[in-house]
Amino acid sequence: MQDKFFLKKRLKSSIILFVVLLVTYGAIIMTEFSLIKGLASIPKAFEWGVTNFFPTTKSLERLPNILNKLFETILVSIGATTVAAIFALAFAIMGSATTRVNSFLSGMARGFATLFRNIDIAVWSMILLFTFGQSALTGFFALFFVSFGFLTRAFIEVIDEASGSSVEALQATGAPYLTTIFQSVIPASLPMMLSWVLFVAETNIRSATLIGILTGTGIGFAFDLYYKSMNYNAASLVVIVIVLTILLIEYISNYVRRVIL
Amino acid sequence: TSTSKESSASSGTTETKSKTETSKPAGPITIVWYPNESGSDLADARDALGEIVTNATGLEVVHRTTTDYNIAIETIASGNADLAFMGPIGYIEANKKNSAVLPMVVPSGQSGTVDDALYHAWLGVKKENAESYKNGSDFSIENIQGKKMSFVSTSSASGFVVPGNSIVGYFSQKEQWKDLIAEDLLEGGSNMFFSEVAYGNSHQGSLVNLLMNRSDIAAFCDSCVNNYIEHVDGEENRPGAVYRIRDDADEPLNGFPGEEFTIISVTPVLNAPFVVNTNNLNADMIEKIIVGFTSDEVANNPSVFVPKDSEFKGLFSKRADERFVRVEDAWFNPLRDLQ
Amino acid sequence: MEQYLSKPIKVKKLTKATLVIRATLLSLLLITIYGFYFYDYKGINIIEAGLATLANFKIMFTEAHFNHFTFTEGVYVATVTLSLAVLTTLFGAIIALFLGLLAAQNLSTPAVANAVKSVVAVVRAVPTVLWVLIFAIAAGLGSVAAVVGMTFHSVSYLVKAYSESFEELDEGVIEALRASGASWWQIVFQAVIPSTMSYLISWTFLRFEINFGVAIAMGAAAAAGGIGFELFMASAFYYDIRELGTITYFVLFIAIMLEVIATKIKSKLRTTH
Amino acid sequence: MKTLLDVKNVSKRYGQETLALSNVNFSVNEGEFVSIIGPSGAGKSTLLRCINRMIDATDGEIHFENEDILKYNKREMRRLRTKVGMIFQHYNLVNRLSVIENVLHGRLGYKSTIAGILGLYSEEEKRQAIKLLGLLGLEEQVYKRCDQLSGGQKQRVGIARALIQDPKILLCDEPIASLDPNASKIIMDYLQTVSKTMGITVIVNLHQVDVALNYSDRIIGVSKGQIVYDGYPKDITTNQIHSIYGSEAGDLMIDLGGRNAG
Amino acid sequence: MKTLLDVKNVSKRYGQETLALSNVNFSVNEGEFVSIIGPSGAGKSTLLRCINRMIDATDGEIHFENEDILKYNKREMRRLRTKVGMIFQHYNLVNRLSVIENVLHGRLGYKSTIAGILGLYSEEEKRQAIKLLGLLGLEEQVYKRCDQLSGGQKQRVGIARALIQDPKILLCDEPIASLDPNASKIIMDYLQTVSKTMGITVIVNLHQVDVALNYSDRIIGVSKGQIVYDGYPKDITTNQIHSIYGSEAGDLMIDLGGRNAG
Ligand SMILES: Nc1ncnc2c1ncn2[C@@H]1O[C@H](COP(=O)(O)OP(=O)(O)OP(=O)(O)O)[C@@H](O)[C@H]1O
Ligand SMILES: Nc1ncnc2c1ncn2[C@@H]1O[C@H](COP(=O)(O)OP(=O)(O)OP(=O)(O)O)[C@@H](O)[C@H]1O
Ligand SMILES: [Mg+2]
Ligand SMILES: [Mg+2]
Repeated sequence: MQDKFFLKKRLKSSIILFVVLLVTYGAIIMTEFSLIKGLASIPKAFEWGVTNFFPTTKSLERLPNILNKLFETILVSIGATTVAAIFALAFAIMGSATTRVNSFLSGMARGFATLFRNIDIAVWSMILLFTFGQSALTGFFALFFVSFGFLTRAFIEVIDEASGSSVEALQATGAPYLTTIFQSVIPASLPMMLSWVLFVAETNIRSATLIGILTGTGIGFAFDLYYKSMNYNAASLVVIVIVLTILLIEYISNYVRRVIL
Repeated sequence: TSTSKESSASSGTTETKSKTETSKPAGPITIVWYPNESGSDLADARDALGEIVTNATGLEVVHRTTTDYNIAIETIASGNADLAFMGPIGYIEANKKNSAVLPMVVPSGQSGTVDDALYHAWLGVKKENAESYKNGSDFSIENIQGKKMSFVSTSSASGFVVPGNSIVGYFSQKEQWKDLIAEDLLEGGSNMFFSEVAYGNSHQGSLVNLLMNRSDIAAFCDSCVNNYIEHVDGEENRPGAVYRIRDDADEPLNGFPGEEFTIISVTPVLNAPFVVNTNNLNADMIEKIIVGFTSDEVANNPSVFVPKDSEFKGLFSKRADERFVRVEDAWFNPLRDLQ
Repeated sequence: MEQYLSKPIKVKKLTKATLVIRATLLSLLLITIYGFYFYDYKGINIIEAGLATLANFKIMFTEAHFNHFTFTEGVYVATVTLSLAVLTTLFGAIIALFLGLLAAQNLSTPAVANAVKSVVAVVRAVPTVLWVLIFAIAAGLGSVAAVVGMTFHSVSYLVKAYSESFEELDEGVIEALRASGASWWQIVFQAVIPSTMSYLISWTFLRFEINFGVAIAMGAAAAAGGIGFELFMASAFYYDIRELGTITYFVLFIAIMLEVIATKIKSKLRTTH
Repeated sequence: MKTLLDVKNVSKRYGQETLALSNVNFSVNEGEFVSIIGPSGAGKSTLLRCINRMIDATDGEIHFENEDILKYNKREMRRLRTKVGMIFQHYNLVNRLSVIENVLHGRLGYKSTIAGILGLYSEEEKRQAIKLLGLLGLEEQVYKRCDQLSGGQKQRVGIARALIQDPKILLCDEPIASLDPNASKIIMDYLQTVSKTMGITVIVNLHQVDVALNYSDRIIGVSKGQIVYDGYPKDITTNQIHSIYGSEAGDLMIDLGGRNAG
Repeated sequence: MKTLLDVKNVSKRYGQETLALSNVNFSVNEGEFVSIIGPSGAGKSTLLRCINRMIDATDGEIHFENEDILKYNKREMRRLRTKVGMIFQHYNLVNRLSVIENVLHGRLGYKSTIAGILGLYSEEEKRQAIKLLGLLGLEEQVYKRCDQLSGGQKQRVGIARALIQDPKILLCDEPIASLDPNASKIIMDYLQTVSKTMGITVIVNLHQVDVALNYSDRIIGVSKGQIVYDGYPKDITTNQIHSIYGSEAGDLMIDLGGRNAG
């Protein structure tokens, strides 16, 4: 019995490992991937990156314009994230196993999130461009839909993690459904949720490189312009500005997390 | 000449850097394609061209397709690809990055010589608005300032660089715009040259922008939209010419049958070359490839130069004596000077 | 007790934490509202455009068709994209597991944790296409450039997700093993990973799904093939909204499969060892 | 005396294997103080949680104030729960909120959804919360976050939360397991007072047999999901206790009783 | 008798405000059975955790086998911990693993890192684990997942984990708080046996004063971070107990002692 338990456990681990290796092998065959080549390319890649991607004094002239665009981007990113978070909260509460009303609505909510997460940004670009043209709204909506899909999923995880036993206690007092949510689930998971919201805001600023192409606005558009005209010096300046912005948001986010968690 | 040299190989396509006569790839020759030519529907067309290379060198060919112009340019410049078919601006960039990248051939014009190995950058406006782009009795770009503009993409020769330069050339004569540079055209705004600037990301896309009224003026090239339009009025390929979208136009222009637009500016652009990274292939082999490309056999290959009534979806069309012709780097100087 | 009963009783005492939460929420809200004033709407009628978008959606999903590729081709290219995502996720997960341990406050030292988190933040900030471009130049076009380039983002994302899962872990469990003299690695493999397994699986599969999305675009850019080419062509060249619908169905099918597998694994984890 | 709670033929099965309760029958009068004792895993917690329908019994009927609560719809179930206070073995507090907020959660069942969402509590409720906290010796912790409390303190917050509900019946799942003797006595005394003076029925799961014997009007002994004793504390014999715990004489902690300090 | 542990002038401060221990002095001999009693928040847990350096004392010296463990480097600290078994108030098990795996965690301190990572335990260790589980009445739970156990069962797993370490000293933080009397007695008896026959020193934080008085060789009373009593159980007076708990006579659960079942 005892041997069988440990043997079985080891066997199971081995089978899982084997399946993972098999899938990996299959993927390597399908894509003709070479790990050695990949590893070997890393130093060379960094060499190329460092020698090509640096801002020059000439490119610094574009800084005011870039900062201007950064501002637009931050507005769109945060706006889309915030609105998405509000919707995502509602859907996550419907979707989470701890708080769901019934399994049908829960499945619907999860399905909706999956749908929105998996419509490619290129698809959004096309559909939205048809109707909204190259406006800030196109960017807003493209970011909104993707953020919504992602945040719903993230919030569901947070709720499941954070609020098991206290939900039970509030239910035992006879508190109505929504009250239980607002008095127990939300206070318990708010810090984690906020942390994800900040993360998505940050991601969205980075996604601005994609969005810029769609909207013709924002820092992503600047990157696209410089990148496509092979002005890597100016493009690197954009990247540096994005990196700094994201680090700043990350810093704020970490500060907030540290204080509230 | 000698095929025995093929055995004195270097490994793969990437590491060969010496220019010695003996260096040539033992493995397959890599061709990188621009996004425009990367679609799966053009796979047969790519194979047809790859076959020319195989026939000339006896080496297998690997096609690399990408959706990113920069990646294509950097790939040929860094020697990760041996051959490329790329736009003239892309070639100039690649050559600037690595002077070992040199042109081999371009598809000729109808004459079968390099003289008309050209196509044209057009600025089109909707026919109903055309009158407002007249300066006196002639069409002109005089009135385009402050309008909504659509380009193809910033790296497109006929979709941005060439028309952009002619706009800058025209307006920088004027006192108000004397400091205008091409970069100022990239973005719209109340204090910019254009009120709005859109990008079609393809020539067809730029034309769509015009037809959907997302822009007042659109830049695109004649040969790029040739399949979709028919001539209606005025002298072909001259300012004032009117074209109509064909009723049987393919996507993405199938939604606009019968719509008409007027050309207000025409600027010639050099054809796109096949280029080689001479670090990767030796002179012998390059010569063999060029000979292969410029042969009559290729000129008459209906998969390469596609006859008008053919079903085959190819890269070049055959109307008269089109063929590949040899070009030198200097041929691109006029375009290079624009930048 | 009198100190409380004399005047109206406050339920919430304003601690630093509540202040920071409120300040953050308020700033987000204000920025959002300001943004709505600021956006350049370019005279678009939102309702009209929104309805038109819906109409397009309907066309996309109800009239999806094959035009430029066949079903078998579709399956093949989707598998290629999936394979790229598998490799990226796998490499990303392995690297991120170790970095994630170093980045977790409760398993690492503050200096190391912050250093790892900062590096990872920088990596994340650089657009994916740049990583892929750089590796396309270094390694040549193909799957290597796509996978290695994408792995950077995969790692940086998973490090964040993993380290936060680790930080959520019940301190007592770590403590118990530490109290028996277990070393750091032993604690990690005997307590930390088993306890957080279901979160790790969740995040990894979520990233898998994201990687699949990224692999669509990046596989095509780096000439590694995949369904991204069809997508690129359908959207940028043919403007074929119906074919986009078909591609989206492919993508959705795979994403849902992934989610189903993840849920299966997680529910298994909940009951078995 | 009026019967408040009547449990009839109740069984509870977890999955296929575990029969946590099998055919349990008992009834509880208003104001009665009942202790449930029994070994670990006997089904004591399960039994309590069936009473306020935190889990649904697999079989049988549970009558509370003469209504079969197993037939209740959602709305009725909520009303039921406002009348049933519960104290948990593992506190189940919202750790991130302050002590007083957690206590006030006990009032949520009485509130409209909107008032509950906004956490609008009347002055009276707040005063009551503070009074209860004072009684439980937590006046200094009123605004502390619950995760900063020691185990014993947390449990007392849980008790305050249940008491503020103004319940007809209190279900306590090992309420003093994590408390020191001092606080234990205060709590048990308070529970007793509540039961005696306000007529609130109390059902307590206890591991401390001596405490159960001391405080209860009635003892219910549970073993392996079945009721094996139901009677007055004074009637219970050491043998019966041993049979509840399935142990030999001398094997129980309570056998030590009698020998005491100084 | 040899002194095993010598705590000298130890203080522990949490943050700025809380002085959890202030200037604590005591020593424990080999094989001694010491109970620490005191009200909630007195610093009992803190004191125990200083001894195996789960937390570092702010001030003072702690000598274990005549070495000042506060000076130990990481490696020495690990070696120290293999010799010090610990039992926790909240079990602290890895819920997702099986019972036997959790017990075997107690052996990790003796293993090379790699063997520990892979969970490679010897046959002997496994046999020992099963033997201990049998002793604690868990033979049927050996391969169950820990989150399927009741509170009491979980605690017993924790005790098995500490015992398998083969410790010189056992630190138990309220080991029987969640156990029923039956199991409580088994555990306490076992701890006593361990202490008596194998000469293992045992330090137990307890809330049950009567249990403490029954089992201990010595009682240490802690109040507000200070040792207020240190002596033999038989010498302690009811007044002294009250002063430890800062309570009035009659306010303590133990005052009920003596009155007992049937
Ligand atoms: N959610 C659950 N799923 C499956 N089995 C469960 C569940 N909860 C309890 N059990 C099982 O049901 C039986 C009764 O458990 P219960 O928690 O009611 O016991 P208890 O008398 O409260 O024990 P303790 O005194 O240790 O708290 C046990 O065998 C337990 O393993
Ligand atoms: N990690 C910590 N941070 C800050 N203060 C703490 C921490 N742990 C304990 N304290 C405080 O230190 C004091 C002593 O706590 P400790 O847990 O040692 O008490 P205890 O005697 O074990 O109580 P109990 O019987 O309730 O377990 C308490 O006032 C407690 O609030
Ligand atoms: Mg229980
Ligand atoms: Mg304690």
